[in-house]
Amino acid sequence: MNVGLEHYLTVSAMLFCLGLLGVILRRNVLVIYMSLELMLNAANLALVAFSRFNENLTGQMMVFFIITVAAAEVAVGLALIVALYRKRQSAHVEDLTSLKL
Amino acid sequence: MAWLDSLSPQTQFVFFTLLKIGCVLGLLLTLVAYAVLAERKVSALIQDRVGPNRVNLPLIGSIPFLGQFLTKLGFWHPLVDGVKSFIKEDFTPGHVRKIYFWLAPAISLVPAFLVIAVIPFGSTLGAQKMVIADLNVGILYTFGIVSLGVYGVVLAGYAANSKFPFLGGIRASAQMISYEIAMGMSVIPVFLVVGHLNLGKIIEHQAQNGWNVLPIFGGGFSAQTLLLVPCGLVSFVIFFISALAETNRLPFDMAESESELVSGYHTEYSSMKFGMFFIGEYANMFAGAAMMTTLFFGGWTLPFFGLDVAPVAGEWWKGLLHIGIFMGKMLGFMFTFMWIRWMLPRFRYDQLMDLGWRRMIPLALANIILTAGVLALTNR
Amino acid sequence: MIVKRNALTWFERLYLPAIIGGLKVTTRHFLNTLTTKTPVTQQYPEEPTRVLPGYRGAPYLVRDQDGATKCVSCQLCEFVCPPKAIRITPPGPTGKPADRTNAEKMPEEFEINMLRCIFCGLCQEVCPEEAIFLKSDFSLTGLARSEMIYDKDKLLALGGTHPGIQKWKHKLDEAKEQETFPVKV
Amino acid sequence: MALPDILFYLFAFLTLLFGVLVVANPFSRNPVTSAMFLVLTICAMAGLFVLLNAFFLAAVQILVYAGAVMVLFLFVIMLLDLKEEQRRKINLFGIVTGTGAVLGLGFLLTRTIWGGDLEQAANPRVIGDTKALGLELFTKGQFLLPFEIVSVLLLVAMVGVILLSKKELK
Repeated sequence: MNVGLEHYLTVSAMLFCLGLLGVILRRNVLVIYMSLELMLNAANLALVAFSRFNENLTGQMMVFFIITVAAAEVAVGLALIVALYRKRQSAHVEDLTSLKL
Repeated sequence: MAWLDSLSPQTQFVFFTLLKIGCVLGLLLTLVAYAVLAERKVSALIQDRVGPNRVNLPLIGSIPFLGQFLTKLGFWHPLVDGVKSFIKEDFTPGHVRKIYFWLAPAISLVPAFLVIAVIPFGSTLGAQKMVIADLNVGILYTFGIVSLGVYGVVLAGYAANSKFPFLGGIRASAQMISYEIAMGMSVIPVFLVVGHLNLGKIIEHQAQNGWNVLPIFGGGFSAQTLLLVPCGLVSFVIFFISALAETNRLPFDMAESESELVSGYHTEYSSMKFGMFFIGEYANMFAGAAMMTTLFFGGWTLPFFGLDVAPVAGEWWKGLLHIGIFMGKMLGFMFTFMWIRWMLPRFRYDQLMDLGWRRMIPLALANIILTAGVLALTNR
Repeated sequence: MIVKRNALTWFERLYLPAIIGGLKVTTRHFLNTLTTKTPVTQQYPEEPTRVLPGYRGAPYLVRDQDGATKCVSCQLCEFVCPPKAIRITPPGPTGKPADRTNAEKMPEEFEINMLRCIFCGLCQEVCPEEAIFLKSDFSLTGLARSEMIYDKDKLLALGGTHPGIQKWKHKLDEAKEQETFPVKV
Repeated sequence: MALPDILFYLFAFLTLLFGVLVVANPFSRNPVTSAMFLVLTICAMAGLFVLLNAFFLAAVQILVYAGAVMVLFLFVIMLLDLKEEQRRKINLFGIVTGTGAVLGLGFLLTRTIWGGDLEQAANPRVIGDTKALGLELFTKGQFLLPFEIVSVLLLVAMVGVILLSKKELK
């Protein structure tokens, strides 16, 4: 069977689930952040696959914008993590519980 | 050659690509070894010394005139250095992070070789284009690979698990990321002028319209050519300075500044692992020199004697000559790198960052706008 | 004194004058060395090196004009030696007397570890008998660490006869000169 | 099986393998290891992009993600000097429910993908090289405004980061 849109979408979905699993399981803020990047990348893969198999460049344009926004987002997020670390001396989500009831 | 023609086109392609990879890699490694020797000789000459002139091979050394001459030239030093690197004890300190310690030299070595893959180092030999991979996104590929080179340095600093290598790694990575931006922006005017990302197309354009750094050969003197002269020059200067910073050469060798950081990120390395860092550094220099030759100095072309067109069938000597021209330009840049090493003192770290972010990047941006303006006004 | 540092001018802050200056200097040296072939390098094993007077090489023991050991085992050099390279075994009450008449004793054993010695010359400076001198040897070799510990016989053989420079007489003269100095005014 | 299909399975396998090693590496809980495997995931994914003829995006993926974003991650990890993540009290309930939820989501997604009939061209010929993307971005007009907004967003992010990373906020 030829590799088609379904195959790419399956890979993308599995990657997305992996990222979600990382967000749920890992306790280090930075690793959680990396898992988020994984999920973004999964979305990218799906969009590129759609773009390819629908004969249309709009999906790739979306990915182009996602990558740009992701770069900005990573910069801001990492700066926030560094600021948080300076305050709490920890990058562990279980130590960051000031909003907990 | 009958058996070659009997093969299918795909098999021929694979065969020739493998052949080209083998030749380029072999030549590059030899050049790297001799670049180290050249560096030592040039340093010696600039400092009124004689440089390496000791190693004498038993049989060749006894050839009357030549043997002595080669010894005086230090011709066998790279050979002996290589052997020494291999047979020295490969010492792994107890406190390092083992996996990254082993990984870092390899990572710093590979990107430099990968960059060479898209450089057109000659016109054609027979029916073969003298480039390993003729990519459409050639320059984007190059910058992608170059940006991976940071990992070798960062991991080396992290793996060593001690202060000076760590500081060296941090410094080197910050410096390389910063100058990558300036470098990337400095080539955009070239692509605005050429209108293509393929490196082969860039060389073709330069053969017709004059070199990008100084577009005065060929093509006649139009207003556009004259207006583009400052743009090309500024582009080249920024690219050159960024290349110095990217390859961690003086005056920007903050990563391994011996007087403050022992030797930076490779303090803990010895024998062949150190050798791989060394080869990586010089291979990076060659990659930078090749990029400059291709982007700004017309690659394998020369604007005289009809050397700026690809040879027709049967003119294999011309193909070889083109490879020679490319190598000559590249080695000229290598010499300039070595020369600059003894010309300028090392920058302070804040000066380095200041130069990168507050001088180079705005200048490169202004240059892009200027070039675009010139192209728009001269109605291209 | 505080030297006032002028702010760099606009032209100087381009780094261009410095770069051009460096270019000129390096080019000049490069071409000079390449063409006239007068590098400063000394091709050491082929060209013998000329050791200048006052050079501080390896310390050796010397004999006086009669061939007698000058060292009297006072152990001042052992005491003063910064890297503790000298080890002297005194003869003790039952040991051999000195081989010259105007001294009481000579060392039973005198060792200098040339791997530790830093050629500072303090032993020569401190020796009251002018028995140890820094000679002009600078390349000491051996195949084992034990070979690099020079014993008394070896040191005496290497040091040879040295009639003495009468260091203390010179010092006395200098001292006297200084004592008379204010009177001369 | 044709070569592109083999390459697809290879790259897909690598992507997923490295992805697993990012989130649940059985050998190391070190954030640096996670970051390095994420770099490998991104590189493998660039391979998938090339198979999808998105050459420009493959290059940008490596250039931006592997070359800049992940170096920034490594930089921060090294700056914070994070130690090996200690194994704290494992919240078994959380792990079981979390994994269950993720598995459920995965099942749903896969079912949706394979169940419905997706519209797709049998012989796709679209090629995402630099020229095509550039024309799409600048000449069609529908992406010009987003492009400008994104550039402003980058500027805002830069200012924000500089402000955040100052030692004391005033």
